[in-house]
Amino acid sequence: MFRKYRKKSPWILHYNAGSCNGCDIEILAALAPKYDLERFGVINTGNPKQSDIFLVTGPVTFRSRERLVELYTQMPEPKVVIALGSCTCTGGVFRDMYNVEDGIDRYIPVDVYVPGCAASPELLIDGVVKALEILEEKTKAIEKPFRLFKEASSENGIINRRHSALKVGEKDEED
Amino acid sequence: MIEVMLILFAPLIGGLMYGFERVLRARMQNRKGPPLLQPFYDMYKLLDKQAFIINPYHTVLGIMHFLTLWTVVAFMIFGQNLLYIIFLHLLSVIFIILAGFSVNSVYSHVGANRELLSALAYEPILIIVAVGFFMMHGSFDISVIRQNSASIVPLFLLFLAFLLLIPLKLKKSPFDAAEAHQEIVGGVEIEFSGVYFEFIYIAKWLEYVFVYLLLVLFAGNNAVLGTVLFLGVFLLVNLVDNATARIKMKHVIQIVLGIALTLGLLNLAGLSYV
Amino acid sequence: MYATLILAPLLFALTVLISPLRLRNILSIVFVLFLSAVSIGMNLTLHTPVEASLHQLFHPLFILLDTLVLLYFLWQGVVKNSSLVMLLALLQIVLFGIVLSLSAALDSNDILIESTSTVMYLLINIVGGSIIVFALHYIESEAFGRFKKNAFIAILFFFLSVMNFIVSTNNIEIFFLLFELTTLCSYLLIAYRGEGVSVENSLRALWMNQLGGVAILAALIFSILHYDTVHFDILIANIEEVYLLPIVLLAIAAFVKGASIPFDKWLLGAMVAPTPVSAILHSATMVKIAPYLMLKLAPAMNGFVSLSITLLGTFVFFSAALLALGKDYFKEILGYSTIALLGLMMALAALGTPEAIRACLVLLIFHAISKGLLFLQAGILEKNFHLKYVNDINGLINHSPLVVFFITVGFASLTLPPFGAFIGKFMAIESIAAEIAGSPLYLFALIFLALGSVFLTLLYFKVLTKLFAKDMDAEAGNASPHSPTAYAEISKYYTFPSFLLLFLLVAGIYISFEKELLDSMEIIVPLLLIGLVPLLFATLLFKKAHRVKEYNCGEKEQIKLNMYYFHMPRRIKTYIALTATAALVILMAGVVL
Amino acid sequence: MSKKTIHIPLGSQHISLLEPVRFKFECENEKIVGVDSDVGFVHRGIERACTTKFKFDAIGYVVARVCGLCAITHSLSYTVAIEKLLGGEISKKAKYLRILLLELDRIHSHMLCLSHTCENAGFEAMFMRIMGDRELVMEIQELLTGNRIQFDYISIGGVNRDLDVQTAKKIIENLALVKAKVFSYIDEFTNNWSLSLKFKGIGALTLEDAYRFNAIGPLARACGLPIDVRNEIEYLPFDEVGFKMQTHNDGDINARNMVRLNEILNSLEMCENILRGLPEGEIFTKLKGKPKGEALMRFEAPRGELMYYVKGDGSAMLNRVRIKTPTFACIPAFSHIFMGEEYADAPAILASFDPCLSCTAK
Amino acid sequence: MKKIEVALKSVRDEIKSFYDYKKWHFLTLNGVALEDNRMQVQWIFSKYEALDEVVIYYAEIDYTERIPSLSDIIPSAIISQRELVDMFGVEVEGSEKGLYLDEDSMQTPLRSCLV
Amino acid sequence: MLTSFIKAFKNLFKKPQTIDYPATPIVQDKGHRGLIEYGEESCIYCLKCEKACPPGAILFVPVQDPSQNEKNKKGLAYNYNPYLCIYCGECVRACPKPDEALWQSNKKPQVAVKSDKVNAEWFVLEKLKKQEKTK
Ligand code: SF4
Ligand code: SF4
Ligand code: SF4
Ligand code: SF4
Ligand code: SF4
Ligand code: SF4
Ligand code: SF4
Ligand code: SF4
Repeated sequence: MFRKYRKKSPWILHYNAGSCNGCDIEILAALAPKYDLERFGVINTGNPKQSDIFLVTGPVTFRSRERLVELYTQMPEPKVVIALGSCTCTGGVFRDMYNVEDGIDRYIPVDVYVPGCAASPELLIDGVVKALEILEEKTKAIEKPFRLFKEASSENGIINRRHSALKVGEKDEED
Repeated sequence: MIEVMLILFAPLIGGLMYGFERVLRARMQNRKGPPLLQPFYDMYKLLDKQAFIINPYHTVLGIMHFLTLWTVVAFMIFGQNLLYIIFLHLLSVIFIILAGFSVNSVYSHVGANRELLSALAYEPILIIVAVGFFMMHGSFDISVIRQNSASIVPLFLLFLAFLLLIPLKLKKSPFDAAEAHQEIVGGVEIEFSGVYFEFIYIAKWLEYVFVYLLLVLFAGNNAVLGTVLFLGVFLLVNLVDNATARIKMKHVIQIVLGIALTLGLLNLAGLSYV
Repeated sequence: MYATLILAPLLFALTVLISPLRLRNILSIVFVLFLSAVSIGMNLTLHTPVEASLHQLFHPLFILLDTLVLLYFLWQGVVKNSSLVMLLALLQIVLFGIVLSLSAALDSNDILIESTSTVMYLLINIVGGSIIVFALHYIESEAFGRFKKNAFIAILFFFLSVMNFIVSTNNIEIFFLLFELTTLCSYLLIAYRGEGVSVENSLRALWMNQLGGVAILAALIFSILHYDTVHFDILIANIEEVYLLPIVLLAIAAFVKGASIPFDKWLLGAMVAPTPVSAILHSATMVKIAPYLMLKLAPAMNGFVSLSITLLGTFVFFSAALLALGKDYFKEILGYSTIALLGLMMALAALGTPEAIRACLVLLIFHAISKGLLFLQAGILEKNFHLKYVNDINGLINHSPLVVFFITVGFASLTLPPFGAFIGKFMAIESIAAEIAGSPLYLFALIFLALGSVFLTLLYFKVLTKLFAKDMDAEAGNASPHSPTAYAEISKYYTFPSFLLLFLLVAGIYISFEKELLDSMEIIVPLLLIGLVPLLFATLLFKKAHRVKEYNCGEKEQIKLNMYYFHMPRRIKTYIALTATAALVILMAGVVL
Repeated sequence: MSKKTIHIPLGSQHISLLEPVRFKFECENEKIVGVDSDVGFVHRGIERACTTKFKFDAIGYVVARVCGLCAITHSLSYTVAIEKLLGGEISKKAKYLRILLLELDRIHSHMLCLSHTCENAGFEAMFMRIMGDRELVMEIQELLTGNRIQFDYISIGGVNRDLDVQTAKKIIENLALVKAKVFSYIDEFTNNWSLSLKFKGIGALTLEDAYRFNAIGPLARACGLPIDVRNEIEYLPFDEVGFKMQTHNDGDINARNMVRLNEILNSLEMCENILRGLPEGEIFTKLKGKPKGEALMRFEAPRGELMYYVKGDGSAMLNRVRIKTPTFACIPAFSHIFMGEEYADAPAILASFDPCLSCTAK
Repeated sequence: MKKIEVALKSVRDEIKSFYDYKKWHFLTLNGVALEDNRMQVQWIFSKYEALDEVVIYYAEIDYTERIPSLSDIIPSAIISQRELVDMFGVEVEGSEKGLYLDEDSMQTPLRSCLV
Repeated sequence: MLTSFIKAFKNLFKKPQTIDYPATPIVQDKGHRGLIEYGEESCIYCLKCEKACPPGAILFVPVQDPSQNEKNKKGLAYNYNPYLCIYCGECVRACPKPDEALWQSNKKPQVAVKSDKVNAEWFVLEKLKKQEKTK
């Protein structure tokens, strides 16, 4: 019944999974007066629990993998994922580097790929508009990320490191 | 009958105000802004979301916050005892604060703490405002206040004190530290989602209705003055919102309690001499 | 009938002393019920005021008792090596001697039971009684001899008797005796364990209360000298605007008993003392003598005295609330909030308008019930969970929903509509607001009241929130040996009195209906909100919802949480005490001049 | 009495952060008494890829993606280092154009930083205002290079595009507009009461500490430490075009903002001078050969000194590319500044450092 | 650019006597992989307010050698030391691993034998 | 504070800065660096662009029925991935026949959806390429 209102009120969660900032700045620029994303009802909530669109930038570095998945699972359905920028879609210039994962779609299902390096606000708006179409079609069935990690364990040093990364899920067979 | 209708539609009126405010703010920032009905789109969308909860207490307390706030507004419309309403309002704030504390989330805690502190800043002032009305009209009953003529002139300092509260209550710059999106991501509301966030979201609209209903009390039975007050203050609050940064809770308390309390005291003291 | 209330507990105290455990428990419960019934009966049927005279024979007996008590204090002072106690005891003996040497002409009845007294009966017997029931079980878990345990219960009953008497008497001499007897009781109770802290605190309680005794004796002397009477009613009826000294001295005695700042130390000492029961008793019932006395004196106060006591009372309300914010120890928090509310009650009593007196009475009743309830829970926390500090009570709801429920209701009933204490506070604001037109100085009272009540609310909910917070320790599996990880069963002896008090609270709501203290809608709606709606939602909606973890910036690591704390520098404490003392001095000076 | 500290995390995902970095503040109430940080979220392995995956002539485009904000400084430093190894001189016009873009980039980056600091201080209107005005700069950058962010303007031997008359006119126009705006910001930053509560005296670093922690860029200049690579290198004619060192003495957020604002003004002036005195000549000189030997090149990025160390052995693949980025050098100073501040100020303080974790971790 | 070779043992003393923190700015610690499991460690300094004055202290070491920490002389060296530990897998006093690399990342990515 | 205050008020009566994209499309400057376009007929299959491209967004892989271009001796087909391309223009600079075989247009790329498999299909091509190289 309320399906058609979904696309009028997309709230955004932004996560930077290791990008060069280029696209992130463009997100800010898109929120700024010239492009004014709020015209579409977009609010940058910064809170996964109240967001509909997961705007990811960056090719997924090793350390950001589990955060990516964690944030994704904290978002209520229906949700869409936008991969913003070439490096998010496919790894871009970082493709094949040893500490990146060649695009976020190896971890979570991506609905919209926005190319560009950096993706301009114009393309970002295109992406959001596309995402809204998809959002309207979505069911509330739960979408799972492709891979998960074990609980992080913490140490008291300056840097807390993840000790073990356990990969599970369908993608593993391919590797 | 009209009253009942008003009560039922109070959230919608609040929603419209909120929507209008968003447009206004966008225009003040030189951008186009969302449609006027944006808050309602958000509302419908939230209804359609999958429901996540952290734990039942948290959610129930959130719902109770909303219900209590609605009751507060209802009592205001019915013209009940102002002092009672202020305490009932405190109750609603307490519910949301409890909700904030009932989850194991830092931002929620920090937000709830700040909410508590801001309650500390505005409750005494609200009580003093109520006493001001009492001294003017000899009664705490809103219906009586509404029947009498405008009291903004004798209560002018209190009115100014109340103006200070509005941004605090509606979480607007410079007193929006309790929500502080860039610091604590919305504070107490952070852990609500989906339908349950809806309650918090609409409660925000009700807060608008509550505050502005209090405001027009200063106009008494003068409807024109009431409208002018409402529009003027609405604009003023938004302009200030757009001209200031968020200040820290410490300063909020110092400023609000310091200035508003002094103003209120002066006014009451003046009244008692007259 | 009043005689029953006074004599029966006295006799029963003796019985308890020698009866075996089982019998003692059963008897005690039955007897508490009996006392409660009598007090309710009196409240409902008695046509106040009732006047009566005691037999001439009693007077020598009282004098003897007085002397004994004072000598006992002196002895304790010597034995415990406390010069302060000694000095004060000597002073009292001298003053008492002077009193005995004087004789008053105007005579009235020794017993005068007013409506306030019947209200106090209810409090003393029902709330005090429930505390005794609680104590029955509590004392069993201590490592003392049979006799000492029984003696404990006996003292409690003795205390009831004294309390019942004190609110029935009209004779200031007898009042002095009873006042000293309550002092004695609290001294014994606080010192009961005999450890270092206990003794220290008990001595402090002793000398501070002795100050009150001195004040009463002084009042007595002035009263006899100037008004030629030892009776409250005559004193009050004949009071002259220019000679209020006895009244003010009595008020000071009330401040002492009510542990108002600057006399707050002794009550807090009672909180820290290792016998929670005494804390409960002190805080829930004994200190109520203060507002009671104030109510009695109210008609005699003139503008200046009533204004300054109101200001002082509200100041105490405000500053005790502020001080409580900085505390971490659960009972201390409760203690401070008791001090605060007593200050308010006294302020209201001193205000003296019918409205204010009504507010004071309402507060008196419901504060006692709520605080009784809360203190019982504090006792349970200490006994069952070994928890003392609010910072440690994280997530108690998972361990004992019942205790959490009681604590919640206790706090809620102190602050929220539709409960009695809330109504009291509400009426307090109304009545003080009404006074401002007369004198703008009441403005300060109003501000203190407004700020204080917000502080208190802040305080209560600061504590409450802890109960609901998730228990991280339990989850992480590294629970300390003391914090129980599972649902804890709590003895019926503990919960029974709590239920009783809870029942009273609810009954209180009914009464506020009857007396139309608030609009009926104003009562029903919050009740519905608090009671029904959440249940509805909880049962209907949450089964379908998904459970997720809290947002933590995408990290999975657990985060350490704690309450805000409010650091109160010593300075503030000193300032507050100084201000209060200064106010008292000004009050005295004003009256003398 | 139990311990009273709270842990407040900031990141890795947080609305006030554009990049993943994690701070864990140990707070007493909201006062920060301890800081833990994790800056390794953006590590992609660029240094290694530069020696294994890319030939030396493609690396200019790769290192630009170390960071989107001072992409131009990265590719410039790298390119100049390679040019040094290859030998040969590039034309003066190309050098001027390089400075032009460098300074344009500084302007937009500083504006972004200022607006982000305002946003994190809860001043949304100011954020919108600066971001709105920043579009003027973005526009001319796009005209000049064909892209809004990653300019890819510099190649080994010169620059990729020439500057035509129309573009030059447009640039002058827009810069004049920007100049007026900057003055209005200076007014706002000095006179707005709420901003001064938020910025003055907050997040201060002393001159002594700036020296001790080797702080650089606006962070150091705001404490009065005159360090600016534009002052320390000969390669580009910064003096000719009117470079002036901007410093301030307070070391707090406000001082950093003021330094940035003054630098924008200075950069605007430099741009004007460049456009007025642009020499004639080729924009591209073909350089032959393969890099051999070691070279070290430093440039002043918007956030401070950026250093490239390049080592080649005469083949198309380099032996070592070492990138020392501005934020990386400032991290020890950052943690130091947070101590004793309130958590409420943390996002604004963080934004006022203008950190770039993407280059820190590479 | 001036290069000065030092022995690993004496590097602390050399730099301590050289480094005047009001005159010299510590740029960074750099590692360059050489042949045969060897590497060059460079401590790079530049002079404040001087034209192109860069001094590099360097030492050639085996991967197995333990590099002394300079963080007491130069507090900001901590982070570049940690980076060196991560990227070359060498040992620097008091610096732990894990600044950038996770357990399942490639270890020692900048050693030459991997190139 | 007052200046902001007044500015905000004045802005109320100004036309907002917002351009109403997508309702009014944005016209790109002709110098804008957009999609890379390829002219099959003019290509001489020197593969310079493939080698120059930093992320490897251009791949020439062997196919069954290659185009009729006589220079295409190995039977390769041009593949371009706009989702991998970083729009640097290096390929065009490398190409011996810029503007005919390879040029950078000012067209903006399209956004893709899940079914386009932008990443997965490219993995296949890359695998093919690797096989061919090792051969
Ligand atoms: S993919 Fe590109 S545009 Fe998207 S976040 Fe990463 S760097 Fe930014
Ligand atoms: S797509 Fe390009 S500009 Fe955007 S984040 Fe990735 S590398 Fe940076
Ligand atoms: S400081 Fe600047 S570069 Fe860094 S995240 Fe913020 S806006 Fe981006
Ligand atoms: S600090 Fe580094 S990553 Fe950040 S903008 Fe400068 S060069 Fe780029
Ligand atoms: S592969 Fe690793 S272990 Fe082997 S020589 Fe190289 S660095 Fe050492
Ligand atoms: S043009 Fe150059 S690259 Fe192309 S086939 Fe001829 S020689 Fe080879
Ligand atoms: S523009 Fe750059 S990234 Fe795109 S295909 Fe050409 S060389 Fe490759
Ligand atoms: S460089 Fe040009 S000619 Fe050569 S293969 Fe590529 S597109 Fe064809």
